Amino acid sequence: MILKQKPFSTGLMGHVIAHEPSTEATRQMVAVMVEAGATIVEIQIPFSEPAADGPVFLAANHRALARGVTYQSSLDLIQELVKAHGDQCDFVVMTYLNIPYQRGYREFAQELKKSGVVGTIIPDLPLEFSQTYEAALQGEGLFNIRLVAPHGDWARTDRVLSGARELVYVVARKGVTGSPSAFNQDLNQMLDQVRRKTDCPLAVGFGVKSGDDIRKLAGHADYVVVGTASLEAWMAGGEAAFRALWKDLGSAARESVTGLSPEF
Amino acid sequence: MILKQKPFSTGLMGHVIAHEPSTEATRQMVAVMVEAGATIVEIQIPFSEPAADGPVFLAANHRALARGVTYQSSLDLIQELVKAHGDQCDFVVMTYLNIPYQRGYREFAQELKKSGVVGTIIPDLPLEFSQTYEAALQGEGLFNIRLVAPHGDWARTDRVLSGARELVYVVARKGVTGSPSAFNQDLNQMLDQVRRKTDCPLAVGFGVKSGDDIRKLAGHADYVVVGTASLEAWMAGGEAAFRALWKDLGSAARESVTGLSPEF
Amino acid sequence: MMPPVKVLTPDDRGYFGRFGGTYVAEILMPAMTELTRAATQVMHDPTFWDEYLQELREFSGRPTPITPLKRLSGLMEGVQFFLKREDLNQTGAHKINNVIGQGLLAKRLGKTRVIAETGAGQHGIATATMAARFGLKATIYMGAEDVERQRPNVFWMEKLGAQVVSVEDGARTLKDAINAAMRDWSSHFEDTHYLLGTACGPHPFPMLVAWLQSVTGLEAREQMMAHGGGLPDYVYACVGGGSNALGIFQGFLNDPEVKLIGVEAQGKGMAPGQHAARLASGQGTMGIAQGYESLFLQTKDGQMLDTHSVAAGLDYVGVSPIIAYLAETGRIQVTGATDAEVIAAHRVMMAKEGIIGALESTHAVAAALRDARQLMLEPSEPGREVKILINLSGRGDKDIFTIAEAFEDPSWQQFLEHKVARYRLKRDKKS
Amino acid sequence: MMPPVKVLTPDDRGYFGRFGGTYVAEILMPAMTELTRAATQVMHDPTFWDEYLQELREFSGRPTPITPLKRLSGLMEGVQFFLKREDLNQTGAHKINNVIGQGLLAKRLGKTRVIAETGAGQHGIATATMAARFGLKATIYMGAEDVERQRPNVFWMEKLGAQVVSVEDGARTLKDAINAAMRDWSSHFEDTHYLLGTACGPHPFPMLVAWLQSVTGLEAREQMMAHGGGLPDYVYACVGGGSNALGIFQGFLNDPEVKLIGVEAQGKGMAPGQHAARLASGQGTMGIAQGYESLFLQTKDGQMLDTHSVAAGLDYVGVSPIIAYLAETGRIQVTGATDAEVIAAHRVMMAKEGIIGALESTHAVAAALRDARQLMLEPSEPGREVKILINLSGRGDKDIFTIAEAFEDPSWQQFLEHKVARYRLKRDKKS
Ligand SMILES: Cc1ncc(COP(=O)(O)O)c(C=O)c1O
Ligand SMILES: Cc1ncc(COP(=O)(O)O)c(C=O)c1O
Repeated sequence: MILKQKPFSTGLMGHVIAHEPSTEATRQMVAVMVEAGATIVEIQIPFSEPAADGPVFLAANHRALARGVTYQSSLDLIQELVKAHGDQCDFVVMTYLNIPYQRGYREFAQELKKSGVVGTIIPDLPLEFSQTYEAALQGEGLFNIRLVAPHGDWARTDRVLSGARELVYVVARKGVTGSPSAFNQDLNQMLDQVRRKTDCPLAVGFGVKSGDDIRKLAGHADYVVVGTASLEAWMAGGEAAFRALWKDLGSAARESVTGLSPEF
Repeated sequence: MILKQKPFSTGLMGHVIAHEPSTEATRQMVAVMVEAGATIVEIQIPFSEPAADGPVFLAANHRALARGVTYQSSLDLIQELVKAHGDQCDFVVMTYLNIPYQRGYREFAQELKKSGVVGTIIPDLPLEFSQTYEAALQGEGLFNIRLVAPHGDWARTDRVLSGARELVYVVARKGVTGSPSAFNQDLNQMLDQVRRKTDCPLAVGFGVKSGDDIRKLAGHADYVVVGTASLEAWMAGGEAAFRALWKDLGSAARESVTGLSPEF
Repeated sequence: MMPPVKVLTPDDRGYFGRFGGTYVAEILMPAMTELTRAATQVMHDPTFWDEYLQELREFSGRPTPITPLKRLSGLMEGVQFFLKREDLNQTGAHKINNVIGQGLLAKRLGKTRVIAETGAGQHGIATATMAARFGLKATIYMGAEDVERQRPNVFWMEKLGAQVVSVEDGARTLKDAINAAMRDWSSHFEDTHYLLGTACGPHPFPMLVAWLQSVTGLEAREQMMAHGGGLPDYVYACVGGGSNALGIFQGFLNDPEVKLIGVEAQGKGMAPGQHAARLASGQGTMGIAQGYESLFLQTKDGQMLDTHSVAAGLDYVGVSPIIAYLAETGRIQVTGATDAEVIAAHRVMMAKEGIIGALESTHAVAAALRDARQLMLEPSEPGREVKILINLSGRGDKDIFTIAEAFEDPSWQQFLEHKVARYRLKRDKKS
Repeated sequence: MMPPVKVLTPDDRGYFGRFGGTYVAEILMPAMTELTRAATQVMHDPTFWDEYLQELREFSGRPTPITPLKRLSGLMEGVQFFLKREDLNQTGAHKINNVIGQGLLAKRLGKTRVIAETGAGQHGIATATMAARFGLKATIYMGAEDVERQRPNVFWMEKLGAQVVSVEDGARTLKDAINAAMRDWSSHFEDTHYLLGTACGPHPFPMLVAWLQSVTGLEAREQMMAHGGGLPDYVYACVGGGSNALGIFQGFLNDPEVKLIGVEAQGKGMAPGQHAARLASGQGTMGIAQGYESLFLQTKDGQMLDTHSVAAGLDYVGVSPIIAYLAETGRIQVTGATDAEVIAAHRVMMAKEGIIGALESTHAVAAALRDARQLMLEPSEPGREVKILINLSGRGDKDIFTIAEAFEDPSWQQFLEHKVARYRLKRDKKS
């Protein structure tokens, strides 16, 4: 196991875009997240074509690039954040495949390793094309978090899960980031079904926006990922609003049990 | 012979559009023309599609119609003018075929006869289609003035001339009314050639605008028709300019001999 | 295969029944005779027809297809609609057929320049196009009103190398453009061919244009037999001057079971000046103008009336002597469609069949839809479906300004305002 | 006859050489698999190809002709130009081929809605048209920049019943419209078919689109053999995504003596951001974006660059994996043409041949003219004339605003000002 902490109550996984809306804001956001109990922070390296992101993250990616954020400046910030919070929380990089592709998968893995990151999430990398990339990460002792989505093709999901390592990211609904999801029976049933097929903990993302959402996932999800809602809170109400949101998330998470079987 | 006066010096043939630019103007124009020595006055009954007329007459036709000039009001004015000047000068009607066509050729001829007119000029009536129309005129003792044009098809011109009566209208050049013509050797040669084929006197029209033009036609033309230049003079300088033009035309005409053979 | 010229041959004075003739100024008569001789010659020369078809095939993509309108047909019981797709021609209308034919003829006659009148601009575009391709000079006369309505076409004509003259006389529409072209021709007939765009005007134009356009009807008949399940029961075509209608009708003149319906522009209604329905209104009377004898919308005195149609190409005061003749003999019927019916039919065609027809052509669609909806149409054999073939004489891209206005499209207006603001800014910067 | 699919079949991961693949979000993978299965199935089903050809024949007027360009050929010694006339298709471009093919496929898959990206607007119009005809719902994503440049197309798409979404993200052009369409698809793949408009994007789109477009090349080869005096020596086609080029090239892939030349947009010059020449500039580098692996114009970090072309349809950052593959194998060459060369060639085509090509297609014309003028072209057999076949992928009516601006046409500007003034007056009266 690479991930430091296995959650007994629901784990919180935060999402930030490097340097967005500013470098200082990213620092503060991560600090608040960690303080509120996040044990994994996902840092997105901006890309010009963030195909899996909805309007909020799409605009943020473009703003960051327009402001001159680069791969290198993103890595530098990540390294700094790992230094600051790495004892309390794990960091993973979220980005699109073209970023590691340009770097070279090997070099990319080495650089991530050096920065202290433990894994990656690449939304536009389907299982079929992931072998070389995942091997490169593994070569450095890192892991790639595979995504599972509610498309109903369970044979495919079986294949995705069969080689999954450390954590599985379960996409809560169809579509892209940033729209609300219905955290209901159907989703929980799907989570339970996924769980029967893998030993990895399950992180649920896309549309989680409040403590209430977390409570609805209690007993089924092991981690919840809060992305768009988190950035929106900051953009709308600055640090105060952000802090309020994460307080709500944190307490809901602490009250909620995970779906991990007792023997986990 | 229907035409009253046979010219020994060059005959002057005036052109007006009924009621254009106003009824009073038409009256004054005809009076000045007769005074200057015109022995034939051509009065145009306005038509919406005056295909053989250039911009000046075209606009004048449309203005007249827009002001409410009708076939009947044109005839009324013609009758009045014949009463006033008929002892010194002959009147002919110039119009397009659709005007007599709507009236019925027979009725048209009767009405013209009643008004005192002696003949007509119909620029869109080629020889091939003129039989019924000319017969209707003839039935009332009127004549239709045939047109000859410099298209170079002499066989055709022969046919046109073979049935011509009273007067032949020789178009001075290609095109429509209102552009300048070159009154030169070529035209005079054509006139001489036409003369060899007919006993009718020859009226030359299209582009005559000054005494100088008349002098250039001396010995070849029997009548000159002054149309656009005449209306233009009125429009530009009113009665004074009009009178000056016709004074010039009149004296040039009096000085010029016709092309009629001595035995005419 | 040569088209069956016999059906539509006039007498030797250029008359079809009591309609036709050559009423032009003396100066033009030899040119008319020369043209008549040449036209008659090529009409009996199979090599000309072959050359004509080859150019149409290579340059304009003929044959144009017959499109079955499945969704439209689905709307009404017992009715099958088909379109003959003249809109798919080079330059987007049937006009190119006639233009290419007359272009070949002009070259045979050794002319180096062509002139043409245009209403909707389609004939002007087609002429400018042919002139560019054949290396002829071109001058296009267009009523000022139509220049305004069809500016995109003016733009293209100029870019194709033609001179466009905006005609400010009279009603400033098609008839005035014809007069202006005639005036030009009477000065320049020696090197210039007057390329008249429809089956009107002095003989031999009605005969020649109708003959050239018959390519549409010949194709259509063959295609209906091969793919359409047999002859249509009805053929609808809009009638401006009459050329597209005569084009398609000629395929079926010898099939008495096929009913041929011409559709005129009823504009805003039947008040004089508000429409261009010479036959359908019963208001057209015999007259002689624009070089021929036919039915015209005119006063009792013989002055031509103003006309109106949302479709510039139908907004014409006279009608082909051949149409008038066929209507008089009863071989064709003539009905009409109003501006409003046309806009509605245009909408239906776009939304149900994905086809943007010219507003002219949409008159035929509108009338066919209305007549079908009112159950006025019957199959030639009882019990069968009624097959309706509509001639889609042109496409509607050119009509974007008119249609955007008819729909009162706000984003189009904003777009134009924006463009204009940008031009102003650019100009201000320069000066 | 079925097209020779073998030539362009990718490996089972959707790669052509080292180009291709399916790089989309997990949620879409089953939809991609379903589509791949269906595409592969129809590509081996002659009845599908027949149905496809029939619809193209009936609705779009295929086959499109080959036009010999006599006057243009006359300008240069030893050169013969021919155009393949995709501009004569329904909706005025080659795009309709692919759209009708995918429309039939979507119906087989039971989809009730289609979505599409569009750049020049041609693919959007084609999609809206097909959707109207087939009774499908349609949403079209279009970069805000392109909405501005191609407003007439937007107008028609809406009138055809499609919803047009103006995409304000990124460079607000084609690539952003593709991203937006992908986003929509990932929510609605169950009832929605993503009708990608070019031979780019994730597998199976490049394979499917290229296969459908091969109808152009198959026709062209047959026509050149029958009427053009044999195979061409060169085939030129513009390359945006690559679909029209692949369409025509596929007719000649097995004729090694025929040189195949793709033409990219060199825009205002070779500075990054000023052009869209991924291959011709040497600036395109391997990347993975928009769902596939190919050459992209991007920074060293992998961020896509802005691109520019006077032709909205070529203004795209990536290139078909199949084009990249064929260029790498040397079977095709890729060159470019600048905005200025294109405007000049557009002028020549209008004035000499009477053909108003799309600015996209005119890139192919411009490059062919330039290469011929520079005597760079040789016949495959010495002593013969050089035969050059150019694919005229679309017509230029849609480009009137762009072209009027390029020519700085004052009467066009006045016309628009006048229109705007009239709209204002009308609005003021109402309020
Ligand atoms: C598309 C179209 N259809 C029809 C017409 C009417 O002419 P005609 O009756 O000669 O076919 C026009 C005239 O411009 C036209 O552009
Ligand atoms: C007329 C035309 N040609 C070419 C293209 C470029 O696309 P492709 O390279 O896929 O043919 C477009 C794209 O919109 C187009 O509209």
